[in-house]
Amino acid sequence: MQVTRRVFTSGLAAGLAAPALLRGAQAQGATIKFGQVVPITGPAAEAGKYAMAGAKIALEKVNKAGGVLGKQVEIVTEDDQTTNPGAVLAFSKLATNADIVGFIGSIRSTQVHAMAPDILKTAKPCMFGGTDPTLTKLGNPWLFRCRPNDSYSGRVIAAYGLEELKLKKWGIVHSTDAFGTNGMKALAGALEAAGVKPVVIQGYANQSQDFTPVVLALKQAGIDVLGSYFTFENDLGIFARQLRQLGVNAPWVGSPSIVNVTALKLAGPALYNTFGVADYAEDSSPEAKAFADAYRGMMKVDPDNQSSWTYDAVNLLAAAINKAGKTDPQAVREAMLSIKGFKGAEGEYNFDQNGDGLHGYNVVQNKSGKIVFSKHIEFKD
Amino acid sequence: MDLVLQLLFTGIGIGSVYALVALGFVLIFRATNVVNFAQGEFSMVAAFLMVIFAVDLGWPYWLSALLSLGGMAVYGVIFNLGVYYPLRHRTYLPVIISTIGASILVTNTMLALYGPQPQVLAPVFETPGFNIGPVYLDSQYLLIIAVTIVLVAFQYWFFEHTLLGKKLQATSQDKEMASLLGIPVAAMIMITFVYSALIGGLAGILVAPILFVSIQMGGTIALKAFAATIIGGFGDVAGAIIGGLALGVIETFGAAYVSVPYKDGFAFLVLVLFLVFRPQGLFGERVAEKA
Amino acid sequence: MPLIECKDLVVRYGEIEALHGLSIAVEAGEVVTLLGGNGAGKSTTLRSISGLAKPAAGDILFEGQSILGLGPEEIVRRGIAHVPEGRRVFPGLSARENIMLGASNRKGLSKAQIQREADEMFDLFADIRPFADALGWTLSGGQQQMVAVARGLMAQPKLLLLDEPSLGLAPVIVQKVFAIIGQIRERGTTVLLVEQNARMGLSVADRGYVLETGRLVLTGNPAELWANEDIRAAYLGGHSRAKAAAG
Amino acid sequence: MTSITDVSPAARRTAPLGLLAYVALAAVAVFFAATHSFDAYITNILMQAATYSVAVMGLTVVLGLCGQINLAQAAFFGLGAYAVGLGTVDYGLNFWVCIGLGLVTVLAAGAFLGASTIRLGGHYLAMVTISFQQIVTLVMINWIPVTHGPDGVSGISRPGLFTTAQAYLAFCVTVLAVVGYLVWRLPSSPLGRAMRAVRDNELAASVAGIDVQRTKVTAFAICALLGGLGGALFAGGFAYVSPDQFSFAESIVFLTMVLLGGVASPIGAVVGTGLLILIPEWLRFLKSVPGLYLAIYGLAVILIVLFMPDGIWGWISQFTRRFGSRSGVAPVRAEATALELRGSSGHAPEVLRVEGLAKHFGGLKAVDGVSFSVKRGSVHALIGPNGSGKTTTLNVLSGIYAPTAGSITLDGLDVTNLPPHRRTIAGLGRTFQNIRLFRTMTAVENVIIGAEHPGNPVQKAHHALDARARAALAFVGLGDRADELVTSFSYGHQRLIEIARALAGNPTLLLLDEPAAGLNSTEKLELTALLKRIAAKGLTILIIDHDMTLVSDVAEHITVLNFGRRIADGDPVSVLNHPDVVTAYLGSEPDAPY
Repeated sequence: MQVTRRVFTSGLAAGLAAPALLRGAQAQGATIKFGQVVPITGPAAEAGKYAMAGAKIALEKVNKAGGVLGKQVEIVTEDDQTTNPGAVLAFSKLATNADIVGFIGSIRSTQVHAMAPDILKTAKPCMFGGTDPTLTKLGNPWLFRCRPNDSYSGRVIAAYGLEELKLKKWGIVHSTDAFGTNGMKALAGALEAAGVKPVVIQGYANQSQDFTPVVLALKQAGIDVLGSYFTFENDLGIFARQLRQLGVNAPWVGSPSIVNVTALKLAGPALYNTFGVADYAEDSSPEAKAFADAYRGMMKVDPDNQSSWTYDAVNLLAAAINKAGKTDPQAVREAMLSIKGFKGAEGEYNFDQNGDGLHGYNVVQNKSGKIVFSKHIEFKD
Repeated sequence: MDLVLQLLFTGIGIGSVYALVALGFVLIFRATNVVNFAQGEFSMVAAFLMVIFAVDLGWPYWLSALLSLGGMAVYGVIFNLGVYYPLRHRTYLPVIISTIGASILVTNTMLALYGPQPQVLAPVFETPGFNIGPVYLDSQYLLIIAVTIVLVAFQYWFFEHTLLGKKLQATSQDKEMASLLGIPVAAMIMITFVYSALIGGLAGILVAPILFVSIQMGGTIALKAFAATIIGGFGDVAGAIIGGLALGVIETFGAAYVSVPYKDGFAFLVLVLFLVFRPQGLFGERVAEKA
Repeated sequence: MPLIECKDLVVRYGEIEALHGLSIAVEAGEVVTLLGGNGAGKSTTLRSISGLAKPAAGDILFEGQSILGLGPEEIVRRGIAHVPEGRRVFPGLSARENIMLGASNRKGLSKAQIQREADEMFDLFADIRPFADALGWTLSGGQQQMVAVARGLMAQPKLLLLDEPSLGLAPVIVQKVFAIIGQIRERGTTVLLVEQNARMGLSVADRGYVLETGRLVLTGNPAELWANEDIRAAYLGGHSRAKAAAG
Repeated sequence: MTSITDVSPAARRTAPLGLLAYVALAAVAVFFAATHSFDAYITNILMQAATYSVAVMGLTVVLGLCGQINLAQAAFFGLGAYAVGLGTVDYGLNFWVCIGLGLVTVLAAGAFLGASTIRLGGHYLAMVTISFQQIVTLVMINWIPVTHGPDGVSGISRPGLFTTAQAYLAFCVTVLAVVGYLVWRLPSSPLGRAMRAVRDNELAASVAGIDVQRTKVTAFAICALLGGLGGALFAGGFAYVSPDQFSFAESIVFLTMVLLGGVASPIGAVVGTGLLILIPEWLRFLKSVPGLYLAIYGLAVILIVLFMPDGIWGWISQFTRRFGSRSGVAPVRAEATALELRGSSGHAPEVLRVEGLAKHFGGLKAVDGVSFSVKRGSVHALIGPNGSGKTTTLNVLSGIYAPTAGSITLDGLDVTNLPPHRRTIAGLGRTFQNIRLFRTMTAVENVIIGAEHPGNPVQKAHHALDARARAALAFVGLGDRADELVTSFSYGHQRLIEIARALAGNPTLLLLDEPAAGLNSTEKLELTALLKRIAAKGLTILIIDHDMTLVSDVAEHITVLNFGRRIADGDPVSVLNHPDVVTAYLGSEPDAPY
């Protein structure tokens, strides 16, 4: 069997190396390359399309403005198949390309976790969108987050509900996946810090077909405000419809998915008048507005946070390299950390030593299907 | 009590969907002795056809439904010829793998053709539902329950009161003897696949307005329908219906009174208990004792 | 021209050759019995005629035309009904439904017509009339045998193949089954019968063939065959005579 | 995947040479992995391929060798991975301790799953494994205090010696090579032979003295063990585990890997694993259309099932076997000694005593109160017309059916309620009316399985069993064809192999179920002579047959059944002339004269 293994290994090495060498030879030095790990297949393939579009818009903008270090920028993408092993392979494949000076990682926290050891080994900056707070506390100096982490979303939801809406009987609904569970912990923590204990917390598994038991539990607990963390839009759509059908009409402040385009399309009127925390809100700043116009021009749909963070990531990476004046990873990292007050589509970036760029959220409201900016809440810590 | 009634309604509604898909499983299993791991994709494909006809082309709902079901009939024929028929003389294992391959193929073809976004299909009725006392009845679920009842009645009439139904039964019980009587066995199996694709497709069309149309919708439902089939007994049509309804109700009440995140776990726990203590299902399968 | 004629049939099941060049013929209106011990090739002959077994060599002519290579569904449409060994009654269908399906080879019949004919069958098989709506698996062996024969007759065959109708039945039931075969013979249906119960088989036959390990060893009318010592040997072993004589 | 080809007998005979070649090649592969500097991408691919291959080899054992389906391999893989992940990260345990704990866990889980569901075959087993898979996934996601829930476990460390990716990869390849060797050699070990026997023919396996249930559970446990081992290595290799990596979809991937490569050999596992990891990588250029390459993958699965039933390796090895067979080394043959039979070692004058035996199937009384006894050293025949209950009686005697009533005493021991393999150990040997050999094995392997059961007083060393098997084959006249596959023998000779298999087990009573069925007249004469030779050695025989010539030639005593009851019993001449017997065979006088 070892014959097979050896043939297999060396054949593999040769087969994979050949095209890489060819590509390297023709393109060496002509452009600056960014690598992007993005889901093209699998359950998150849809989000992947948006993420690529956001990056592309930023890319065009950077190149039109003269590129990076005087060279045009190019983005190389790899499919992560919406799985963790897929993300690891996709990243390590990009990492073998020595021309790539920085990476755009994933919006899924578990994928960033999976890729983190390879990112550390590659030792080049990687911008990512996963919101698990622990990611920037791994001691991995190359991770830079382009979205506010979940500890902020939880605090913002709590702050908005308690201070703006003045409501105290909280119900929380969350997906039991990584995103939803962390979000729930952050929200419950923020509420408890303000001396409020949620009256009911309900988790659900992704791809549930029915939420009647969840809704009835909320109803029985007599909540007057609902906080939620939904991962997939179809779950959100089913839940929203059943919530309203079964007569729960309490104000609802949801995690970012509540205002994304697909959710609006799927849930329709069931989401009217809900609030959402949004790392991206079109009316929150002129930069956000500019991005929205560019995005609509290209994709013919409204932008959301799936695309805005990759837009910022590419801009930030380009800015940091330009600021450093070279592509040396250490220099780029230092340049990135020194960036202050960078105005992106998502908000104002001030990277802290952990690599967290944003420290607050927008709150928006769904007014009959239109997303209207309500308030920005920023934290100093 | 209100709570119980509300849960019961939802449980029966979702259980009806499981029952319809389970019915498709059972029919194919009885005719070919094979578990079709691509059964859920019947529902998914039909729902996508509905989106194409009713949403994209904007054709009337009834016409779109007819065309989608027509498409499913064709799909059933292709499925039989491509996935089952060439392997009919082999053991169950290659056929299982082949149906798994078909499931991957169809799911991803749909993704390639139609993109990854979940699609919205409007419900049949304008009114989303109404209250009877404290219980809210979703009109789409009511429709699903009604269609399930009609289909069960039709199924009963078709298998018990038509010659074709009898020939199908004969084929599933003893193919060689059926051929000796002049019953065209290959055609009977073809009809079974087409009928199964139609039932699965109908389930898909009905449930699409509730669960939305996505490439994963088939797999999620099929896994539960599987469990329903085991609970009801693999050889039994009535068992599939009751198994599906039972599963829907168990799941809903389990979620309400025990744990929501483990909702899917109840289905499989019940399944394991059945497999270990009553593998022949609720009603029992006549298993001849053989050397 | 014989109604059915097998010429030099050779049939193999994997390594075993079940028939080594068997030739037999049945004239229209005859009842012919195939006799022989276990493994003599009797059932294989019937299975070859009805298309279940594929001969490796030889030919089968039905009404002068070769039916070799046709599927069972086509052969029964041409008028050959096979009531196989073990009866093979559909367990999940009622006796009446089983019988009704016997007409599957006949085109253009209404369901009502088939139902009427099936009910007429219960005149011939009065014993199973009370069980018309009982499911196949609940019937006793004798009842199942009657259902199987009735089902075969529903095809209105020109040739009826009966394989071991007495198998596993108590003597009193065997008598009944053979009484029915006698009635079928009176209706003028041609019958090729395989029977282990030699005396019974010959009692209803015009002629008989005796097979031993895939070959024809004897042929003749029932009285001749019964008188022949070899038939005893075919069933009770070659040495039994000698030993019996010695004893 | 239905017709399971096997390592060719030639390959197994040349084991010492093969072993050398294997060790050499494995050493080269490990050396290559340890020294050649791959880039991170290729290291990751190789790491994934190596760890997955270990798990896929588990499926080679359970599916390829034992013929059982397992759709939960990803769950076992995940349990192993979590043991290492949680153990090293949360509890600060040593990596090796964690691997050990993980293996104990999966072994227990695998054995439990196997034992609780093993009586269910086919589809049901598939369903139970799917359910187990789903439950494991749900627990991983929801039991947050212990499993970290959906976050997964990150920062998993590697053992001290292998902290670099390169060294760890070399370690994984070494483990793969060792596991590959064991899986490669398993088929020719007693356990592997038992598994193959169970796969080829469960009934014959149990009658040859194999505990079918225990063998299946063992196969399941080994499969789980290798799944867990692969998972444990995976956790160290990628430093991060999360529940979505061990989902049902991954179990399907594992299954596809083994089927694609070929279930018959560990090479197939490696080939299949390698391809299924690489194909999506190679097809990345199709990514401009989402879903396209997975669609092609699905289509490929169907096409492989249709056109390459033995998988890619099975397909390739057809050619290697065709061209390589002539160069095989001459078989090393143990000296065929004379066959010793235990024969009449007991004391009671009756070897078998059957009293009031009944077996009812629903309302059908197949056997209805039969009593008879078989004298030591005699040849006893049990006859009767078709459907008289002979074969049912034999099946009750050998433990395939439980009797409705009555008792069976074998050589003084009450065996009425023993399972088939225990009866074989107690001294029963039998053959079947429809020959039941292990079709993928050679003649001598078939017979070795017959000799291997614990009740047989021969040495259990391989050469002793081999010698006994060859002696048994020589005794039936097939000594010089011992190393051929059984499928290459004629029907009559297959019968003789079956008899040799029973004889090799040293039975006190040999049950022969219609040994003359399907034989031509020459073969019948040979069989008669063989039975006389066996009888001459003093072995007691109970024979059922329709061939009266054979029966009257060899039997000293005949019992006749009809309608499940005994109608005559005595010496051949009087029994064959008994009026009831004549009637039973030739038919009663019809009512109406013709």
